[in-house]
Amino acid sequence: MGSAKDVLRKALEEGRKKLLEHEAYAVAEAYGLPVPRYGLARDPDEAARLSREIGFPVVLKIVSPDITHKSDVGGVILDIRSEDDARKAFTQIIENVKKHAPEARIAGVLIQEMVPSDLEVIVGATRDQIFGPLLMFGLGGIFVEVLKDVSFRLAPVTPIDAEEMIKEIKAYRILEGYRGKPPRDIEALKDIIVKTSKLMLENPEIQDIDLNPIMVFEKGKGAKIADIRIILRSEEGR
Amino acid sequence: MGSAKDVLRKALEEGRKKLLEHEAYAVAEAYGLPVPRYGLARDPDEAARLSREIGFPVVLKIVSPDITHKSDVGGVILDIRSEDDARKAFTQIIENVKKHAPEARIAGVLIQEMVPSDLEVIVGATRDQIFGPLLMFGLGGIFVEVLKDVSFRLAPVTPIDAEEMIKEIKAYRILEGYRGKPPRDIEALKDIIVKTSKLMLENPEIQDIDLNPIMVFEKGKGAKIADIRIILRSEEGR
Amino acid sequence: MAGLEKLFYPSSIAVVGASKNPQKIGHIILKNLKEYGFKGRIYPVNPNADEILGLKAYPSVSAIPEPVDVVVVSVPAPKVPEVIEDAGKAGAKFAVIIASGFREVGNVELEKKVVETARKYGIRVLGPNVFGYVYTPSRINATFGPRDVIPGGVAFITQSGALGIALMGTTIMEGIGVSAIISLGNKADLDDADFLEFFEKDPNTNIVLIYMEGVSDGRKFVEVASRVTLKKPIVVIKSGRTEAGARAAASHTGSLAGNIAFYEAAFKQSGILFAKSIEEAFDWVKALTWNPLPDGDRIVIITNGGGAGVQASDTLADNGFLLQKPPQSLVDEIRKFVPPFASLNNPIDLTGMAPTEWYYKAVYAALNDPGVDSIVVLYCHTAMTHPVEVAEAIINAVKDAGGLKKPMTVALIGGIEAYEGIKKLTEAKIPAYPTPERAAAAIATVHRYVKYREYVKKRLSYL
Amino acid sequence: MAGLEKLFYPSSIAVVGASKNPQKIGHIILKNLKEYGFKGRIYPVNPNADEILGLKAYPSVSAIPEPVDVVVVSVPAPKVPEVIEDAGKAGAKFAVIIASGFREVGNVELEKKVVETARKYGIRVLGPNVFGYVYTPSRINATFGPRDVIPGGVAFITQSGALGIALMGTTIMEGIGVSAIISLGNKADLDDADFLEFFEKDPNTNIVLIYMEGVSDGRKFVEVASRVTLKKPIVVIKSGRTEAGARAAASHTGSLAGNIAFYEAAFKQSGILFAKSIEEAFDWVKALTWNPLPDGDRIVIITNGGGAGVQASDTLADNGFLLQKPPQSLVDEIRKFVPPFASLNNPIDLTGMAPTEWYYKAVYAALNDPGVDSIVVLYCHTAMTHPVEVAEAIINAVKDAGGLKKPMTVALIGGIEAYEGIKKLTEAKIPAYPTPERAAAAIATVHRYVKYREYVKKRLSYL
Ligand SMILES: CC(C)(COP(=O)(O)OP(=O)(O)OC[C@H]1O[C@@H](n2cnc3c(N)ncnc32)[C@H](O)[C@@H]1OP(=O)(O)O)[C@@H](O)C(=O)NCCC(=O)NCCS
Ligand SMILES: CC(C)(COP(=O)(O)OP(=O)(O)OC[C@H]1O[C@@H](n2cnc3c(N)ncnc32)[C@H](O)[C@@H]1OP(=O)(O)O)[C@@H](O)C(=O)NCCC(=O)NCCS
Ligand SMILES: [Ca+2]
Ligand SMILES: [Ca+2]
Repeated sequence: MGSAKDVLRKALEEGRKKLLEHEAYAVAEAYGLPVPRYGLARDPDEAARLSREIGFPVVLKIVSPDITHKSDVGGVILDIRSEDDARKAFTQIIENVKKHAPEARIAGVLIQEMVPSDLEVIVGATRDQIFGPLLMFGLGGIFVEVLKDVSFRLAPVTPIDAEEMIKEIKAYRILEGYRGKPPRDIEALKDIIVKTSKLMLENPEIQDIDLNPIMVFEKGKGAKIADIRIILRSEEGR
Repeated sequence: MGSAKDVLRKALEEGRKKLLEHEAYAVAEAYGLPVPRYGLARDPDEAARLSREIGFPVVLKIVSPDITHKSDVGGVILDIRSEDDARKAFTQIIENVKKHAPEARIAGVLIQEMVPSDLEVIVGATRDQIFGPLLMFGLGGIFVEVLKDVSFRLAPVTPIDAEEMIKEIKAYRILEGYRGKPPRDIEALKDIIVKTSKLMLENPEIQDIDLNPIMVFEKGKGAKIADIRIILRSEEGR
Repeated sequence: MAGLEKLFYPSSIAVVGASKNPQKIGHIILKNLKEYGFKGRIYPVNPNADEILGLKAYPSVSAIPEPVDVVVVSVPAPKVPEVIEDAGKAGAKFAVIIASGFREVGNVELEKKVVETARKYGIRVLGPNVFGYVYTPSRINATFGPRDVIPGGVAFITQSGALGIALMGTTIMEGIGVSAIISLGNKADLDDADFLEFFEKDPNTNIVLIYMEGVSDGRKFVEVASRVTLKKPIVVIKSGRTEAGARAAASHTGSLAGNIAFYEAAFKQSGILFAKSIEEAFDWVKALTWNPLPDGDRIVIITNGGGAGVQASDTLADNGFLLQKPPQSLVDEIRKFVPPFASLNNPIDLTGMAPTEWYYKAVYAALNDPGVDSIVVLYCHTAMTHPVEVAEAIINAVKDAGGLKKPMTVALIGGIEAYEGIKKLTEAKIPAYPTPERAAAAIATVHRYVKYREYVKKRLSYL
Repeated sequence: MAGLEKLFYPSSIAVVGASKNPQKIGHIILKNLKEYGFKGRIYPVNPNADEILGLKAYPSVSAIPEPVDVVVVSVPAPKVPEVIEDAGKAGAKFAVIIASGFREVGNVELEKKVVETARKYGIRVLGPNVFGYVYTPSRINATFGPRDVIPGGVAFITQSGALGIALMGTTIMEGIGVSAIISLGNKADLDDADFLEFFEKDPNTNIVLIYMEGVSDGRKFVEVASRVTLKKPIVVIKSGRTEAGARAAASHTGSLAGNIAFYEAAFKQSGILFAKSIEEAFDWVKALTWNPLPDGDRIVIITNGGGAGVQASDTLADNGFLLQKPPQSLVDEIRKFVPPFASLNNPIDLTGMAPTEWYYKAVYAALNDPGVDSIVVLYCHTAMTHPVEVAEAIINAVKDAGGLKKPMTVALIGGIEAYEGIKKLTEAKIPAYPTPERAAAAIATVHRYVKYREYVKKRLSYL
């Protein structure tokens, strides 16, 4: 947990409201959340080396405190399968970003294990004036965005709270599996929720956490976070 | 409508409970339902000719009164883009079927326009002892199969009934469109429902109709049936 | 198919199995018939008596000097076929068969025999296994239930016997006036659709309430019910609303447990108001039978307690109705007497200190304001006022405004005094309830009926 | 934080603003306090009088010869601070501030002043803007609502004034005995959590009912409520259940419209029974306060009408409870007297012809059968029996079985006689309702509480 506090302190000292992606992964990792293998590359060679260490395929994502929608500025390249391609992708990303967001400060390019596509879910956390830290769960994509099929629980979220909130969503039966698709690893999901709850409770500096998407594999094979955002509280006590 | 009656009569005379796929398309077409371009090929040359006339890409599907799950016996080949491939696919399908279902009687191979993938919905019809012919609607795949998110109306289903039953499903908002996906052609869907209702009412020989999936394109671009089943009533008045 | 006129406007009614023994059902039916005031001729039929309750008794229907329109049959099941045979020969038109012991206990043959015999003679059968029927315009109470049903506009059709006869008493206690009460029983011949056709045209009926276990011809039901909905609302309580309940119902009636989703579709397409409980159905019936229909959806809530106002707002939202700001004209009118901090955004909160007179003024103003389509009046019994006086103020406001020109429901929340106030409003035919949620749900249903009716009209125009 | 003992077990209560004028709230409060039988010392405080209602009056709290535990303040808002100052000097512990005109009308400063003055002297404040409070074990009725609240186990906490005071009357009419009634008003100091902590340990309270508009510290509420749930159920009516209602509520109370989904999460995690209407809440409270908890979920329905049985089955299914076949021992027992065709699969249908005695026998057998965890008794008023006699039969069966050893609810369906029967059962503290759905929903809630309690226990074991 010490490393989480360090990351948060650094960001606050630098006046940042948002953690950079690799910082967010570090904080999550410190709480035992299943993050993809990752590293921050500052040049094409480092990109190549990190991608070899992580193992192919990898994705490359721009890391900048000034960019929110990475894809919109050509800041994401998926499915890189060789060191050479990693070098090329690094260079391409820097070019794209310089073109579309010339003012953005660049911290580097995140090299991240490409999480295999599977059932997507979302786990979020926020801090409410009346209820304090709350966790949110829902299936990814249209289920949360369009159908608003989500459940909430107050932190601390215990394993049975996590189980209840997962079963509560209208689309729950999809997690149970169906013709051609075995059941998903609901235990791994519960674990993510419980740990995110702990992370929120122990770090009042954090205002919002967004784990979206989390890929959930079949029962016994776990789940893995594929993208992460952590927003910090502003001085005014937002 | 005369042609629909002819098709039905022929099937009943031959003692069949199920229409062959091209027959089902013919019946649907007679009622103005948006079917893909299709033709029945009895040899590889005919397959090539039909696929050229229909326009690439096409799909090829075995047509046999004895086969229900065409994919399971290797009886479906998708995305054929040339006459030569059409010939090869025809031969391949016949081989597959002869291997996996040697007893099956083969009427031919359906050459069908490959409907572009889009939002899938299901329109079904059945005959109930108390309520007579009924229409069913739902979004395709997991929405109907797993979440059982369906609506029903008794035939005759008028345009406003069709509108209501579409709006009634829990996942309706997906049809209205969302970030990155404009609204779907709900008018075309209503039209399919109304016409299927008419088809059921005017043909008491039919016990069930399954239009699954129907691809719904964006508003103004219509919808198209990609697969169809029509089951006839048995003598015992099932 | 002959109409039901002779059932509802008979010149004569015979009660077969009427008995001098006051414990017997036949006796109770005869007594109700006589005492409720049927003006036509009543014939007890019983070989064991010359006279029962002052009425000359006959040994058989055919012994009666004139053909009888309606024959109520209260003899045990095995004896019913011979009674029908005899009644048929005597030219009877309708047989109301009280006895149980037919298809509902597995005796399909006996029921078939009765129906065939009746058909031979052109007799229409109600039942068997019924508690009788009521038609207040003809002062007919041919049941063994409570005698003093209140005349009014509600036609109540019930497939359940014990529950139905108990609910006869509920209509009386709730002050709900009925035109008819029909016990359908086993529906061996006459069914819901037959009666709906009659009530569609019946000027004495302005709403139909059905306790339905199931129908056998769903298409016919939708067709007939749709026509009725164009003129008057239909409220249905569907027994076996869930799969578990449907299984229980099927074992109870011995009939097919139809797919509940199909019933719901049928209800939607015929514009039927589908009630999920007995209380809900009766609440709606009250609001629909005594109220006119609204011209629009501008519902205004008047309350003396913010909490009650929110409860009603929540309920309206559940029903798909969002409150709008009241018309400025109404706000200006009420601002003349309420404290300056009173919230008038809808709900209109007269505050807990509101005296009785403010209720009169607010209700009167709302009734007269053309920008208000319907009104929900909520009253919390506080020390300042008495519910009976508030009820009287509301009644006077309605009277002075020329009657209920727009729909209104009232909630009086409190103890025994509030209960007394509700009774007063009920006597004045203003729908009143003990909680804000029930009053709000009831007004919402009146609005919903208007939409359903428009829907059915539009739907039928396509056919 | 000092406890609330002196509020509930005071030696003395002063009523400031008590008046000889019977119209004034201060007078009504003094009268209720005296007549309801508070045994401690009661001090009217009013410079304009020497004596009110036979009690010696004082010009100020500090003029009273002893320190007073509770001071009820019924003077207009602007005068309240000086009264608190004086009470503080006199050593009072609690101030119950009746007056409105504080934060709820925008007067935040005045409310702050009152709280600061009270804090200076260590006085805890209830309110302002309340109708008072009740604690029946101490015979305290310090409200201007109805006097004759019935003593019993329900603690009713309400954030709504007018609605809350009206519901005081409802408890009386429904026969629901209360331990306490707390009007929270503006919650400037004491709030829901403070009272929950008291009621958690109060042996005189076996259930808490809350009418809640909102809370300010949701985490503390969940923490405290969870501990209460382990011992006794909490039923909450949440005003502003929908977005529209929440907006209305916020404008009414001037507070934050919290996210309703968060409230629902909080309720689930604290095992709270979340009622969607006032009627539902009171129905549940009755069933929970008079019943023991079930040992399992084998619910048995006993009815004399199939229709009523199906209505109850549907409602149980809605609540997540599916009926199982009754134990063979019970079936054998009942088969001894019912007709052979009677369906005993659950519901147990005694048939419409069932005499009163069969109800006694069936209920007695079910109470004694170890394979039955709870019972829903349904009765449709038919000509055969009288509801009051059936009520008495049920009461006798319970008595002869040694009391309500397992939870039971009853529905008596009918007219005025059924209403009388319900009153009889209520007097005997057997939860009774006019419809099968309400009886079924109430028993389901008793079962749900057991599950919720187990859940909270398990949840807390992780923390
Ligand atoms: C119909 C029913 C009430 C008859 O029961 P009952 O009155 O005890 O039957 P009885 O045999 O005594 O017959 C009634 C009278 O009719 C007389 N009777 C018998 N056969 C007769 C006939 N063919 N013609 C005329 N009278 C006849 C009997 O002599 C008797 O009169 P009495 O008392 O003067 O001797 C009973 O069989 C029954 O079905 N009960 C259940 C009804 C029910 O629940 N219906 C559904 C309600 S929802
Ligand atoms: C609190 C309230 C009831 C007082 O109204 P009121 O009784 O008309 O006020 P009055 O000014 O007459 O004061 C009451 C009595 O206290 C006396 N009084 C005034 N100041 C006093 C003081 N400092 N000490 C003692 N007595 C005092 C008055 O002289 C009067 O007595 P009297 O009739 O013998 O002359 C009123 O201001 C109010 O707020 N009403 C709304 C209450 C409410 O709705 N609460 C929420 C319920 S849910
Ligand atoms: Ca209030
Ligand atoms: Ca019945």
